[in-house]
Amino acid sequence: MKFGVITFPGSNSDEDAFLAITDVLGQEGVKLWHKDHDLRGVDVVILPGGFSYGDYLRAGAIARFSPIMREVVAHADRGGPVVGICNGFQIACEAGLLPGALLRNASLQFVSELCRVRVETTETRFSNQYAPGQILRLPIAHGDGRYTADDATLDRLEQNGQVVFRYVNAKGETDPSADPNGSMRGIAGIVNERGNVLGLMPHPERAAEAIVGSADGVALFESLLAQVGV
Amino acid sequence: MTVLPRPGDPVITPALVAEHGLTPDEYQRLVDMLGRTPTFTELGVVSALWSEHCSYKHSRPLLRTLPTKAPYVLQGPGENAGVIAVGDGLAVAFKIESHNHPSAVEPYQGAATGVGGILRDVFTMGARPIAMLNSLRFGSLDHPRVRYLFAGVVKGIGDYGNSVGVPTIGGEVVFDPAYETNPLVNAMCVGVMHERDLIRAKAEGVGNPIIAVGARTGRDGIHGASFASEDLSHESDAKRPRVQVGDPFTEKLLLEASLELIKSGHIVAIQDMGAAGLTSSSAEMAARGDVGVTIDVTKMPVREEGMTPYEILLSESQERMLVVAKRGHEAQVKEILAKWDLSAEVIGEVIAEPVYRVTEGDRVVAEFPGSRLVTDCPVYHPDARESDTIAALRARDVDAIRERPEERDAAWTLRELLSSPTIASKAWVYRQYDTSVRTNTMLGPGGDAAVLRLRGTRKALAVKTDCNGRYVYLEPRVGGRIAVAEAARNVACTGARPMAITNCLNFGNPKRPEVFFQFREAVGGMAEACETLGTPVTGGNVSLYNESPNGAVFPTPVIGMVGLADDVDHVTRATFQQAGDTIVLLGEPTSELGASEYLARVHNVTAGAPPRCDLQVERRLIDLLLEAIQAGVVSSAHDCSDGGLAVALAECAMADREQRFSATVDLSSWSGISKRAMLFGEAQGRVVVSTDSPARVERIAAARGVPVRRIGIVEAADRPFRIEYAGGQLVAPLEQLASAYHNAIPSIMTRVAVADDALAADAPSTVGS
Amino acid sequence: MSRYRVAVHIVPRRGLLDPQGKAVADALHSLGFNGVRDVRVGRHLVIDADAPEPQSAERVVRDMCAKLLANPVTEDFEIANVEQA
Amino acid sequence: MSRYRVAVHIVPRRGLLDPQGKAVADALHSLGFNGVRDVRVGRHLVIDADAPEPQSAERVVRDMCAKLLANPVTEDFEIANVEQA
Ligand SMILES: Nc1ncnc2c1ncn2[C@@H]1O[C@H](COP(=O)(O)OP(=O)(O)O)[C@@H](O)[C@H]1O
Ligand SMILES: [Mg+2]
Repeated sequence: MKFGVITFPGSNSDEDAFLAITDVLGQEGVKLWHKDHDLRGVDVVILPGGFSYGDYLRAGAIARFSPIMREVVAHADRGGPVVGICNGFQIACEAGLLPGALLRNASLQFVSELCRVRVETTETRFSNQYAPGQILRLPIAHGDGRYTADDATLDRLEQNGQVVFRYVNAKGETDPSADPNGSMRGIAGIVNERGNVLGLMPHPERAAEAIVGSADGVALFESLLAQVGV
Repeated sequence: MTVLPRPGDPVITPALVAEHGLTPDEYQRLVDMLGRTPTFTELGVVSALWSEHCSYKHSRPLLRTLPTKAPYVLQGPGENAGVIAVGDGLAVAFKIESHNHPSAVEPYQGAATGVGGILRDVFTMGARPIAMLNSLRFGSLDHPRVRYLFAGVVKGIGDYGNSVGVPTIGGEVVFDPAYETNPLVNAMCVGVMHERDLIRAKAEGVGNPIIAVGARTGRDGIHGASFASEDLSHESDAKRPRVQVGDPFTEKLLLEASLELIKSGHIVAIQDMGAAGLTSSSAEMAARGDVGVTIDVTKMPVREEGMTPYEILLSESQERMLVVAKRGHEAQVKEILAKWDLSAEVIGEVIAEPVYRVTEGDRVVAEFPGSRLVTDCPVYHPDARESDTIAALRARDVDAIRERPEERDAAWTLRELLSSPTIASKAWVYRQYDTSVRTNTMLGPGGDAAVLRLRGTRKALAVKTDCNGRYVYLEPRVGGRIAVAEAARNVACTGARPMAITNCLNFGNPKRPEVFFQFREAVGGMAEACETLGTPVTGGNVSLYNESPNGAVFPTPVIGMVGLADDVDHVTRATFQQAGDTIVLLGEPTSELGASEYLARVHNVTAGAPPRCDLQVERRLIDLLLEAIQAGVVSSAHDCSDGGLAVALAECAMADREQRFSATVDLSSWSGISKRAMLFGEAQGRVVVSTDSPARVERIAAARGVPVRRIGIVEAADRPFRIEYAGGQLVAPLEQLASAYHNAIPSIMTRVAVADDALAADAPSTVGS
Repeated sequence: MSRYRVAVHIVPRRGLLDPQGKAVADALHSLGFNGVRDVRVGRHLVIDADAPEPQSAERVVRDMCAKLLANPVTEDFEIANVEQA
Repeated sequence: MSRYRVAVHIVPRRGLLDPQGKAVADALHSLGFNGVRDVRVGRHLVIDADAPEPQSAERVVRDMCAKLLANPVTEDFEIANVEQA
């Protein structure tokens, strides 16, 4: 399967995503450049973490106007899978690929730690290799991760099973003190209505090998592979 | 060529010379060198290059006494960063630098631009930065201004490194009134590269173009280098325009573009425009290559209108580089920078004539005879004399200090130490640092050294900064030795062999004999330790004049140590790993109590002699540790430092929030040592190890001639933490110790600090808003 | 063409949590500013732009806000001032 | 006592680099807003506070700016507006 990782000016986890896909999963990786007008035939697009355009103004606000984003939106409209990780999640929201917005952490501090999230649904092409309710250890590292949307949107996300990951405590329960950034309803990751665009604040690509603390992110990418049956 | 004053330049007067920080003698040297009166522009250039920060005029002779050689050292002192070979065709570049004075005035930007500068020092060697560390000193957190400085510095370091995408994985923070108005902010960067990509900042090749790359030049930070060479005073506040604003976004682009440029083969040299900006970068590159250069300031891309040559030469605008390209390759250089949305402008060239010439269009505004600009700087050998006051403090009999009544319960004392901000968990700090980006972090902050795997090999790199300024204050030679030994011990605890160091020498005003004494002795102690431990010095930085109305800071020679583990399987944690393991102490307790954190925290006393440090013993300890770790018989290893054995044991038990254990320890077999020296004394050369094969650890230790003793058992976390000593015992619920340790800093920073936090949290030009 | 300086306010939508505003209010209280009831923190942008006349300068900046400067999900904007630069 | 709403602008000091303003200006250019010459990004604070009269509300807010809200090293502030809340 062919994964394309986009590099925006200021992306800093593009290499991490690329290596997780190629070195760890043994899949084909394609480095895509923000000025490109072509996705070069990739099956999955990854919008990586980092600080595109310095995150100046608002995280993800400027990157969404990059030339390549037009192709990404078209790819998503065709039903092609897109994974927005951290800054990529912010870009996806700004681009309207996902509902809501990611605001400054409630603590007003950048937060970096190995957090816990619970898999809320395995019925997505990004989570079918997890067990229902499975608790994952994934690194987070962000200053703007407070997921925010109006109540109607939140209700709709819940009803449609679009909430994929939620922050939980060591017991696996949602708990405001286990929500590292003040996200509404503890939301760490969502899919769009059609189920082909995933956005999440934690970094599955940084949790691809036990040697660096966790390999719990691997199954996210394996879920995509299972779908296509490569 | 004739050099004429520019219209509008101020007349050179003794007052103007003094304002530029030059002594009458230094000014006379300048006149002799030129054979005429300097222009205002020339005065500015020399004032920057001959500032302490750029010229090392008070420190150079002593720095020459440091050992710098080992077969694996590829680049020693004198370049942007030191470089060592680590096998498999890979090399590691690393360097530490101070940003103390800028951070005292503007903590957020001061610290952020410090990180930016040290990153550039590493990637201009051709290395990709893979880790940042920081070594910080502040006054007491009881003061709102100190909380403001602390919060701002940490946020500045975090925002910058996080944005560039380099994990910040280690460091130290110490709080002591000695740093009240003059905090220390030292940042270290570590990078990896293929040996073949190593490049040096040496201008070469007559006719080669000199290219300015990166951000435009503004009026910010003019005279930062001389600013760093003065005492901090109230007037410093009035010198505000000297602060610089960092832009990590541009830095990230510059980093990628520079690495691409170096690999491309289109350039011969590259250097950061750091302190004293264009002036020092161009003069140093020319001096290293022993060539002349000419630069036209009108070609320099500027941000503001009407900038004078003086301003352009001395600006410290951030995120800029100076490149010497191969002649005829200008277009390719510009193309690589354009890909990253950065500009590159040819501003001069390398010339055969041995001069350093600056023009403004056709007019020559400054001209110096070649490398004399760098080499003619005076060198000073100041007087050195120990302060009587400090000698008396050291001689004080600290054993005569009576215990406080609360101390009858040793658990009270232990909690008191665990909640001392200097000892307590620094998670409040490093939670704000991205530690996982680049996916190499095997051990992040929180243990002894941090460890990174070296991708594509079985090896791992361990890194740590260390210095106990109180030891150096009370006995500088011993303190200098301990700084190196402790850094080495920390690295060895993780399973890595200490390889080499960089250092940042933070001292007071060297013209004061008692300060220069500290400097000389501390450097001497460092040199001895580096020699014995086999860790050469590959570079560093000197920051003098760290003084304020209250006097000099503790002399603080911060050591940045790099070590190498041959196999990732040997990487060892500081905290206990399984209940039932035997706890073994390597090394021996002593009766020493002087200079301890215990005296400072519990009795508010800074006195006594610091513990002895026998470097041969340290060396054997390191060898033994590595042998035992490689033999696979060590579950965890943690060195004893601030707070002594009791604190080390408690940290082994509960420093890891996710995985806690308790311990039952018996120290009663040492009977000649007082309870507090036993528990809280800071005897050197000690490591707490947990193991499931104590007999094998004992055999290895005995063969190396290192004292070893089984002292206890690792227990489940629900058991009380217990230490028996001759004449009593310390018992505490583990939870109590954990909460003292983990909550100390957060509770201070949220309790009263909201005001300063809110401001610091929203520093100007907020990154990742 | 003349040059105009247009000032824009971009503020968090009312009803949304404004942790920054709250932190500042708390900070002000702890400094003894007890009269403070509420603080909101937004962005203040000053844009210098060439335009034939002030109305069109304002129109263009409105367009910038709609497209880029404000997030329609969480923020409101207002043109605070237009003047000759 | 009445309640006043005081608006404050806090802007990066002229001469200092404003990376955020520069990034926004570049983004506006690439969106085709070619008339843009310069952008500065600062903060807009709205403070509701009790005070006996508008002058004293303004005075108190100035004091807040000097003590907390603006960074004296890198920022300038101005009171943009005072009105009855
Ligand atoms: N400023 C900092 N930045 C990052 N990590 C830090 C900082 N200060 C302390 N740490 C980390 O906290 C742990 C304890 O530090 P320290 O008390 O200095 O250890 P030691 O006593 O072994 O020298 C180390 O892992 C260290 O790297
Ligand atoms: Mg240690």
